[in-house]
Amino acid sequence: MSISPVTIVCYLLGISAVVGLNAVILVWLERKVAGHMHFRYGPMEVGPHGLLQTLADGIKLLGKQFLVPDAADRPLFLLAPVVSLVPIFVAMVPLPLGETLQAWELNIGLLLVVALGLLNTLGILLAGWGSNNKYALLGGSRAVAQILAYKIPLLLCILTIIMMAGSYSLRQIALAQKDGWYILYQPLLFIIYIVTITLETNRSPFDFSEAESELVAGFHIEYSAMGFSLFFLAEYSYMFIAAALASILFLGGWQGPFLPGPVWSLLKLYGIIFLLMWFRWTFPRLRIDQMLHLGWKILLPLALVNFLVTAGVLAL
Amino acid sequence: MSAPPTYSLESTDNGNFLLNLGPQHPGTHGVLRVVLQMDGEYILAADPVLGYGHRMQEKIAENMTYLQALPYVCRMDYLGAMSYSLAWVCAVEKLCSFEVPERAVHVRVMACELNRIASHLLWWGAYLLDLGAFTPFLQAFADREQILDLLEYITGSRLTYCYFRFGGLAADVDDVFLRRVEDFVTGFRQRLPRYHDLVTGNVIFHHRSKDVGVILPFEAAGYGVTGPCLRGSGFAYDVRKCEPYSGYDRFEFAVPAEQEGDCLARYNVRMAEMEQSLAIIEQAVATIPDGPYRARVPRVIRPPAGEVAMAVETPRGELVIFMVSDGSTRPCRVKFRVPSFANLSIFARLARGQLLADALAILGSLDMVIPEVDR
Amino acid sequence: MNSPLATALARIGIDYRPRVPAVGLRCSLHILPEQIRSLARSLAGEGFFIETVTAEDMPEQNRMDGIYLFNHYEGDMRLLVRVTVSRSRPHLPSIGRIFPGAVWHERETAEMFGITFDGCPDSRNLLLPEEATFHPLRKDFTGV
Amino acid sequence: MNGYRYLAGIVTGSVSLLKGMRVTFANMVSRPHTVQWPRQTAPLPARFRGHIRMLADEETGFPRCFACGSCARICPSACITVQGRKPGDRKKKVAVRFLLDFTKCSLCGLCVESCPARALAFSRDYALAGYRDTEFRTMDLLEGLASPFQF
Repeated sequence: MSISPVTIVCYLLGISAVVGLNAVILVWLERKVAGHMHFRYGPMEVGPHGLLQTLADGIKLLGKQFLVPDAADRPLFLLAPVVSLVPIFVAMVPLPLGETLQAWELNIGLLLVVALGLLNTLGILLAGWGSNNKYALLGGSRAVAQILAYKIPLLLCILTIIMMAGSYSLRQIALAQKDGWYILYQPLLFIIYIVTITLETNRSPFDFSEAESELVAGFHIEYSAMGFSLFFLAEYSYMFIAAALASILFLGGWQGPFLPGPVWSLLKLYGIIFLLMWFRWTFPRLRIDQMLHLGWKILLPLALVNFLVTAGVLAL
Repeated sequence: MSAPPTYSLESTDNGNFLLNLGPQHPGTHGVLRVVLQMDGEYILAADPVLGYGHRMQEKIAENMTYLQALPYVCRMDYLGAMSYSLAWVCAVEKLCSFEVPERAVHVRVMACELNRIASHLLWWGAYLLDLGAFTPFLQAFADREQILDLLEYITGSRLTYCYFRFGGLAADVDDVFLRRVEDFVTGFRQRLPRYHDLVTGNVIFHHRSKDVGVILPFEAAGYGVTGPCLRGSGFAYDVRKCEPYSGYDRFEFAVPAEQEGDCLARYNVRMAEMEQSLAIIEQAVATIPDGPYRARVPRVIRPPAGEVAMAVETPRGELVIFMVSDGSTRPCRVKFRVPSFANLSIFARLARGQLLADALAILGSLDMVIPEVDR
Repeated sequence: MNSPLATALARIGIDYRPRVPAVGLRCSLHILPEQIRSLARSLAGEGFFIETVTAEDMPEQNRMDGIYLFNHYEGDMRLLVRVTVSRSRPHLPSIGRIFPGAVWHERETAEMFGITFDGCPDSRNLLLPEEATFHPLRKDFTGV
Repeated sequence: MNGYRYLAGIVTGSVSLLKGMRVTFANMVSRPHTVQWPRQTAPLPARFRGHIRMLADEETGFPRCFACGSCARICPSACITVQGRKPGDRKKKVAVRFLLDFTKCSLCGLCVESCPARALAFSRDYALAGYRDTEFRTMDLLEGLASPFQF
């Protein structure tokens, strides 16, 4: 299979546009959701209802000085935000956002996305280690401590879906739900999945590596200017990917009546992202050991039982 | 036993490290610095370092006339400033044996209880902020704002009120204020269930606060813990009941207490206290008499020589103003026994062996105001 | 008569003479520095809590009083204890091992008045800067 | 039994979380409590304590202050400076200098209360801003008032 360089550049530009635009919208949305849940307005000044506020903030961040602490491990410190962000560009490749809106149909697309999702933790660890800051290090080590606790239930969720759809291809999985979304058959699995992606995207109530009130900003405490905004970009892009995956695995992807495919995709996707924001602005943070308890003693058994029951039903 | 903290900068070879919590850290609620010796996420020893906001309030008070010191007293605890003003004016009134008109007594109680609710609301939000939830903070602010509006309506100021005067009040209250207070009490009663829905029943909150930071009853006495922190450990000690001042014996209210002594118990005590404060306010509004709001007192306060200890239950605990007068226009010696100071002194004991996250939850649940600790 | 205060005082042989609590004090004592530890131990045994430790400087009489306030959680039993020490070389025994909360109060009193608390588990400055050697609450202190 | 408690815990826990989410959602669709300053402002109460200002005598337009200095004496922060002079034809002095050091003022209002001439009042300025601290270190309260000493 050969792809011309021009196509690759076009795809890269397209994906960059999605990543950038998504971050702009999500940051705005987050601030609006937070504002209204707090009886506030959120940003109102730049653009209509503050729509351009994120852009203004981004430009401000671009103009700031990027500080590298003297004691930091310079290569790792510089590498960390890149390691965090780059996998996203690859992970976006097999995501089908519409009937034809897909960069590359890959028969192991799901595996690719899940595997690349792991690299986010590496970025956090590098930042935590490279900053040479105790708060950052605690944040980084927390991220590593939690990875197993949520990845296994997450994989069990995905395995169940693969079993039902009989394919690793995201496109095929979405198409398999033509007659009924998987959320109708697997509501419990959907809940488990939502909890695990909240963990994966480091969102409250599981934002241990950031932990504003304990670790101040955790792994990115030492980052300023562009380094900080790259982490920000990465966080919101991971949310995008995780939500897109959820919409494909459980909500039938782009399929829906009346509206065109991509619109349905985005509606479902942003609905799930809104859910994550809703969590963040409602719940207190768990403690790290309680999160491990949740992962190993609640999510894992439930996902496993669900997997076995599904397997049994499918075998009959 | 409180041994001196045994951290040292050199002992990093066994994997321990020192963590500077503050003086600029959102979890310490002000310029408090806690030096933590950590083993991973576990705290081996904690050493609070105070004094970043030290202003020598006692010396200031000794160098001023009784009236001049009044505005300064509020500055210590800016969240419960009414109680501090009350303690100061009551101490001087006790020394000079001034009578306070009935109307002023009612307004004083009303203002102090409104201030207590405002303070507890802010604590409620800030505590949840320590636990990582943001919305409660601003939800509490929405209601606290109404209280501040009410207090601003009568005092002209939102935090450091300076409203009480020796023998009464600086200005009278009108019927509009009383109606608005009544409306607030009804409205806030209706909104309280939301607070319980959002936080009290929340399973994550339960896990984070139950069995965390247990203050044992005998420890409480050793450290002189008072206020809601003490009442969470099973003692129903409340100065308003034990040594009624400013007419508190005229109002019916309960002193809520819990047995467990953990963060959740302290939380529950404060939530119940807000309801009791509402009841007190309601009674005060219903029974407020007409009449003068300020007794005639000499223009220059010159109390007879003597000493007085005035205890007041502030939102954070027992405040004692110990004052020695030598018969001149300035106090000879003033000691502020502030509740946060004693409550914070137990923190090092509570934090030992805890996770960092729990230590911050404990610190938050003690509800200290750092300018009050530092004075 | 059988109040914890009377019991605690009787145990170390001090007469309990209650005062009219118009000034917020149930009882006011003037004792010797040697007695403070046994008094504190006796009070701790009866469930008293420490309110504060402070001092009062009286340069015209050339004396300095250590002041202790204790109270009981059953309420209205505030006990004021005064201990006179010499102004030139003030020393007081520490009760920090009996009431752990007293350590902070003693540290504060030590830095503010220059009173040495013998046997205090922690003798660093509390509110003043670490290296400060002045004692601001002494009456003759006029500034650094 | 333990298994039952385990499952019941999960269910009640989830229900409590949903309850919380209901509260935040209700918050979200309710009207915000904030105002968009400076386009909208919250009402100032009548007793609002801003910095002090000098009132003018209705008849003469001169400052009401007769420079007795009780405000300067009572001020805990010593931030008021008053000087007065006697105009030739009158018994009482009239203030010729009244400076407020607003950087030290704690807005306690004791000066207003102590003034025997009722010459001081609270202003309603709250959004004060300046380029240097001297603008507030010596605020001239007599500015804009007539004076019997102008020639």
